[in-house]
Amino acid sequence: MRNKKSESSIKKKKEIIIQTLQNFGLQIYDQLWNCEFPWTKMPSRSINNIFYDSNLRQYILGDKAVKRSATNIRHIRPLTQMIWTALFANELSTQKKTSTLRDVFYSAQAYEMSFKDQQESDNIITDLETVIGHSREDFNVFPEERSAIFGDLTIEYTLPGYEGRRLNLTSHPDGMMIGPALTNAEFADCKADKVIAIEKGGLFTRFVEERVHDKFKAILVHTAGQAPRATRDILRRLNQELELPVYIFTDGDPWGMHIAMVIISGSANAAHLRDLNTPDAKWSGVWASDIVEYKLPSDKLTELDIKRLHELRKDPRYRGKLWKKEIKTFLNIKKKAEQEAFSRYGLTYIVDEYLPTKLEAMEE
Amino acid sequence: MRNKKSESSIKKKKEIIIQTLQNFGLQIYDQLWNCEFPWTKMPSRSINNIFYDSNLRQYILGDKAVKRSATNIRHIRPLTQMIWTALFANELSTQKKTSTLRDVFYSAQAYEMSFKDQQESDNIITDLETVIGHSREDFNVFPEERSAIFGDLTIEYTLPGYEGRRLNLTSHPDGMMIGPALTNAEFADCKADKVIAIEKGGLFTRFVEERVHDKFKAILVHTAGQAPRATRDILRRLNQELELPVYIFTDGDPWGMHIAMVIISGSANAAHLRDLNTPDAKWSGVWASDIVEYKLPSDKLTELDIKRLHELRKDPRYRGKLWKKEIKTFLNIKKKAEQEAFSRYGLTYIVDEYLPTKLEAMEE
Amino acid sequence: MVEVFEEISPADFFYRNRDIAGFTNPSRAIYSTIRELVENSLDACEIHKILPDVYIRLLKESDSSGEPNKYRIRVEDNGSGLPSDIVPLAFGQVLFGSKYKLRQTRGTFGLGGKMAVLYGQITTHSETKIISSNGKSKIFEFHLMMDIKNNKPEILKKETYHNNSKWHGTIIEFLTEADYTRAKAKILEYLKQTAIVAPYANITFVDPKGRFYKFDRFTTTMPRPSIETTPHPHGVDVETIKRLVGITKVKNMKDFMREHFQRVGETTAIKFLDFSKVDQKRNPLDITPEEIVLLVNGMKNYNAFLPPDASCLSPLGEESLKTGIQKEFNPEFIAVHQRKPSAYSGFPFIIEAGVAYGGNIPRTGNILLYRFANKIPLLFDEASDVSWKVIHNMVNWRHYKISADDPLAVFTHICSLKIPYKTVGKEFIADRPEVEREILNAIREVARHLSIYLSRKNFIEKERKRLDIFSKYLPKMASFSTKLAKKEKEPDIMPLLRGLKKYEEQKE
Amino acid sequence: MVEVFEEISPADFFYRNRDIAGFTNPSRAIYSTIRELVENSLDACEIHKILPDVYIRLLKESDSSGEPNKYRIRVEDNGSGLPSDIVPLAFGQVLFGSKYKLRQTRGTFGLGGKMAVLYGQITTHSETKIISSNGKSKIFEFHLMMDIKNNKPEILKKETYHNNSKWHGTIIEFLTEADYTRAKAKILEYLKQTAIVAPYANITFVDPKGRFYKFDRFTTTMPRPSIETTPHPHGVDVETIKRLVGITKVKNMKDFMREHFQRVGETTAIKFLDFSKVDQKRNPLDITPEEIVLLVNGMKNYNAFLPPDASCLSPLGEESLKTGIQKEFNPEFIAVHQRKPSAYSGFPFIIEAGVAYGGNIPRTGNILLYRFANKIPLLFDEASDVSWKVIHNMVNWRHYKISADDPLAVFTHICSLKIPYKTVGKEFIADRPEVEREILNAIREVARHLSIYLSRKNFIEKERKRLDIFSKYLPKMASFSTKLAKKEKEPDIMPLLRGLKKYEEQKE
Repeated sequence: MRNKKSESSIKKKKEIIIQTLQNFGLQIYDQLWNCEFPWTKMPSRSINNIFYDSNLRQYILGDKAVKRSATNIRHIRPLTQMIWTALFANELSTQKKTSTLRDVFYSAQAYEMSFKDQQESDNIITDLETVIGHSREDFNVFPEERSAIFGDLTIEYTLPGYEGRRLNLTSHPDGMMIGPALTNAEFADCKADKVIAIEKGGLFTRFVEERVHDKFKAILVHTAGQAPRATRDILRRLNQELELPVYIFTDGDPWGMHIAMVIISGSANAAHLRDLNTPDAKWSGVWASDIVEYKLPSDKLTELDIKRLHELRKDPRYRGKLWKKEIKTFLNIKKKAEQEAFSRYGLTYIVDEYLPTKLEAMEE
Repeated sequence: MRNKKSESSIKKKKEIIIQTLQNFGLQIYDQLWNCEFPWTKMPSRSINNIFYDSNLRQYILGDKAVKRSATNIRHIRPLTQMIWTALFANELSTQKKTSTLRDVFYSAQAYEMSFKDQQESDNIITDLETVIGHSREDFNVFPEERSAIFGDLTIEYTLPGYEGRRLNLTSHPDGMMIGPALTNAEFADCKADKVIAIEKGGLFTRFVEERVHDKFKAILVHTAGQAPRATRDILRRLNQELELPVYIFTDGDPWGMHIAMVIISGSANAAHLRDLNTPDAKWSGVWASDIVEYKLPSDKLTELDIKRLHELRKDPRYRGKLWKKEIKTFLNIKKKAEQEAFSRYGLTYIVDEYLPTKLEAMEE
Repeated sequence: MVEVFEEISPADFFYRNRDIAGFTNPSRAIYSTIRELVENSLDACEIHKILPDVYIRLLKESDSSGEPNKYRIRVEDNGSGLPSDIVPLAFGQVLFGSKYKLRQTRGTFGLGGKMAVLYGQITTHSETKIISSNGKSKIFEFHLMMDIKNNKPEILKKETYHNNSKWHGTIIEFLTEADYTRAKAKILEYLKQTAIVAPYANITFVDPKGRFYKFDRFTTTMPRPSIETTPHPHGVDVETIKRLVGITKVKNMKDFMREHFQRVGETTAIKFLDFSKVDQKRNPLDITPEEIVLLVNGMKNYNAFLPPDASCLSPLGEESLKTGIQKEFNPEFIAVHQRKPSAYSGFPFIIEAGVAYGGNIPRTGNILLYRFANKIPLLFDEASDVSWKVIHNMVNWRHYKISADDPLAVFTHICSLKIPYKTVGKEFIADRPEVEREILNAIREVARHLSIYLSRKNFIEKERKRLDIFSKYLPKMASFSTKLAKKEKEPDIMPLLRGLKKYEEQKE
Repeated sequence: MVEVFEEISPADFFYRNRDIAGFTNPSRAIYSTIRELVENSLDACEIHKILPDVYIRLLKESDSSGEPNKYRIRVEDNGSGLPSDIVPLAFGQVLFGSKYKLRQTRGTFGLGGKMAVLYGQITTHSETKIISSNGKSKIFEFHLMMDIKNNKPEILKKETYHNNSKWHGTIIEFLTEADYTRAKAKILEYLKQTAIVAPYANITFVDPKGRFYKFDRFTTTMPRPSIETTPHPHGVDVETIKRLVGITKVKNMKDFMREHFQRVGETTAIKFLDFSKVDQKRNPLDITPEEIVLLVNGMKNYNAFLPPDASCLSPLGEESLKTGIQKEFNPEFIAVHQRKPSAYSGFPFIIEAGVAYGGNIPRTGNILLYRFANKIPLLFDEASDVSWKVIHNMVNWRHYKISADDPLAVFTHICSLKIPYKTVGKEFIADRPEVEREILNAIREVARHLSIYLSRKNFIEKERKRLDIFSKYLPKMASFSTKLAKKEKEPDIMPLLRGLKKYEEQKE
């Protein structure tokens, strides 16, 4: 195993979060004790307070802050909800239990704090993320989506009942689910020298079958479309803690391109969070120029695709040369192709021909 | 481990399939050799040829057959596509490779056999299933969806490169993905005495966290909504080969109820297939009567829900007493509830209170 | 083949082309008959400032079942009555009447009453009875038929009675073919809407089944009557000048301009004649055709005339409109507005608009539109009317926080010397830019008032709710934060709740 | 307040209400002017079986830029000409003319030509010049103005010339105000469509910029001319009987019926009078008003009259219609159909319809509709016309495998003694059930022909494609099945492909 750049911080991080939540409670408590209407301040997440930081290579929130105050009739309900959510998150973390967004929605009813709908409760969770500066997975609220990982990496669980137990991630060739247990595991040993993230499940299975992990000494990560935050977190840790280069393969269209970009530079939606992106990861295909070069079966770009490309062109994250070139090529050829399109040359072509060529090119 | 009722048939089944596909090719070949326009016959899948078989406790196809003949201008293209698909499936099975529906769509292009769209290629796959009487997973065409399993069951892989390797399914507490590798694995050892299938991922994680597998000696299966066919196959095998009773927990609404029913009695769409259903599995909740008894947070039934309930009432699979009673209760109370609704009594209530009560009742 | 040429009388022309005047079939004909007679009656009262009492009765005459059938129509009013020498011509000769002046009246073609009589006669071949008195010593009764071919009344009988009670008014009665069953809904709607714009009138209708429909007077205030006026130079053509030259008594063109046109005084007359290059000293009698053309062109292009004088018009008035709406809909809120006079092509006009909310106004998913022109309700072809265009395409109702789902009715009234109807059927107003703009502004004004009303109503509702919210959430904040901060004792929130009302007042 | 009553002349009435006849503004007026004059010209030729040559010229007179402006209009035809004593009245007196007979003509109101002259006069105050000859020895030239107030022509000048060339026809020329820029598109469309229904006419239009628009004669076959006729009993009212009684020369009611009505012979007259309880021996001169009503009621309710005689009508004829469509659209396919005569309210009518596909007909996403009535194109208010209703709501085009995306035009022509126009503007046909049914059947008939054509066209296309398909897929079947069956040698498919054509023929 390579030397870890830093000691994994799973345990320490959890302690900090519990304390931060409690401090938030204390702030409100003190205000009430002083006969003040409770209030809190947090960075504004409105569009005009989201900036691209080219050093961090991700979106960040600017200096504008919003004050949520119980003097304001429209704030009092969400502020109360936020305090309750903090309480709930604090209990989850203390008891080392996990929960889903849906669970949060229902749990509130026990406190006569019913959310109007899932949207409302999801928003409050995001508020809480902003206030304490950590993502909801850090206080054990996970989404339903699960992606998967496979490769020669041994992890050490921190989960109650599994503490200290280790597992090599080639154990199950269907791939290992990235859920709360894996997210909260430490990296114990790693024989791989790179990470390949793949958008589509079918291709992930193909890569496992074709032993890409072996032939290319790669850890394979299935993002299942837009990568969930837990998966983005794992990718970052693989890159930062284990110093593995990360290559991302997506469909050859603006949406696939953006899946890669969100892994690399994060999303505007998560501008209030850090350490979710992997700035050094590389988008390795399917490029617009691949469609031309490999004569891939393709579909015409839709109106929506083209609109999206024009948006991306203006996006500060897309300033790099590669991105600009590929957007231009998309707009020129007006075509898109899926990863599976390589199947027209046979099922193994993508592994036998395309992947090595690409990896070679990327490593130059 | 309990005695297996029958020797697992994974390997034997694969051989049969390869032979069946080849025979289909031979039939066409012989017809052409005799200067006949090629044709084939298969059971009709039209709605008036689908019957409920109360012995098999599943839908089956009746005696009506359709003939697909190259003399018919509208048949010639699909018949050619079907022959090609058979060839493709045969190659997959021989080479022990897997593929997705999307891959099939693209692979055809190499043979100048482009499908109009995904729908067309999916239909041809279903035709092929009907002709050879096996589901597409049996000839290694898997869908994208993946569900998961967790519990004290040791499997033995048959996958090339993993042959003979064993894995205990409690290895990874996020759950083990049910993909081609697990589907094609033999059951080697089992300490559990029951199976609990769960619709929602959040609840599956909760059950793992709360050690339901341990406390109740259960194998937990996450169906991820409507269970994929590979998952239904695993459930059936757990029930038939290992003689484990299967309990199914879903949302308390007509759709959840039907998730359970499809596991138990199969779907009309798969009337051309056998051995996908688990007739002895039991739907254990959330029942309409649970909503009343546990005072669960609930939503009003929508128009669509009510329409669906009236449809189910006429469905021959729903003749059983429990089903009739619950459908009636739904229509009376006009409410539905999700599995997560128990969270209103705290996150562990469902495991501490609801589940034991239910299992006890079911075992009586 | 030889063509035969002939002259036909105006009565004959309209007899052949009765569709023009709305006498297309027995259903439309009975509607038009009632409408024309009621409008004549209302005009006959209003011009003389008499509060109108109008009585309409329809009796089925033949007992054959089914429609169409023969009906006896009778309309009575308490108007000024007609001079006895005028009666036969007024009802028996087409293109004879009092509506050919430059004056705001309900009818514009002066044709309707005669067409009703004509239609009755050609379908039943029976006479028309007219009783009339001006309130002086005598009552005259005429029995007439029309000589259509020669456009002349034939007097079959004439009686004179003593007028002991000093009754004044006109009664008309005749047989006509009608399809009342099909026309009924439109007739009742017409009377209802007429009652809205004439809340100072009593209107009674007895239908063939003996049912009474009464629309009672709600106010005794009447709009000012309209006044006959001289033309504005902008609305003048060659023919008009030619006729004025023929009748004028003045001796020079300057006086000619001052005498026969509105808004032309000494100075304007001089400046204008200069502009038109017509000698102001010239005798009108000597004027040449070329000079007439010069004058007309001048009138079109000279921009310094004052706009047409609207004092001759008789708008409803905001009070009357409000009363009419109140009476028929008893709404929760009404706003009405009368625009300042405006003009198109030399004709002055005034737009009045109203909006009513709630009460008996149903929620239909559409804004109800009631259109009136010179106090006549317009019932047909709504979607072709300029008001419909304004309401559906020009007013941004969201701006006023009003939606089509609200129980809302909009009323528009245009009065003018000449209503810009698009067709002869008098059913919808053309979208002249000047008229459109005024309607738009009028509706915006009343919509603004409604918007203010609805906002205030909302505000009170909201205030009630806000205190509830504080009382609900502050205790929870206290409880949750205590637990989260791992404290024992909850903070006391009563001081905050007590201070709330005052605090809020300061904030307002 | 004193009301002043007065009589006005018909000319005065139409002067005040010129909107009725389509003279609303300078743009609409020039369109109406050209249309009315062209229609008069065509009528003047056709009634006398002369192949029409019509020449229209419009010159801008004043040189001021912008619109409206003064234009000189001139229309020449080679028709029968007018008698010299008739000319002044025919162009200078409203309600005088030859169109008041029971006969199919283009105009129905006999008003249009005079309104054109009247509008020119009131906007420019200048005279109208008419030159006319019946082809005999003399040509007459009149210079006229209208005395609108008295509805009389004023003859300013009259000249007589020798007609050496035996020219016959009429020329009319006058100044009028117009907005040609805005009217241009409609005028050209009108002329184009007129050319469709009159392919036997030469029509030439010289516009103010000197551009020639020529619509050349395509055939010398003319439709049969219309014939004057007597009324059918079903279309008769009290006034008609009254007038006939006044002019009849016969001495008893049986002869009265036979003489003055179509479809009434000896037997029918006797049976009908019996039915109506009117004595057949009675002298028409003695007949009472009550008996007239009995007669009219009888005529409405007596069911044994033969349907109205349509031999008086002048339909286009299928050949003419086809020629007209061919000429203007040069389509890939045309079907035309003339229905058997039918009748509404005692008036006979004939529906003709056509459908054209491809060629110069554009794909607009909508079926193009061309409507004609008594050989006049109808250009306005298409969506209110019964043909529009039939095409959009009643014909199930899918049944004919025709879609709105096809390059398709439908043509409908109604000819009748009385066209059931809904309005005076002569722009759209009312949806009388009898007319609607005939139009529906006519369109269905031509749609059926088109459908057969398209099916055949499709069939040939399909046959070509099917062989392609076999040639594409059979080799693949051979190749795949060989591989799948793990054989070496592919089966030979040539025998199958060779046999294919024969096999398919058997299957048909």
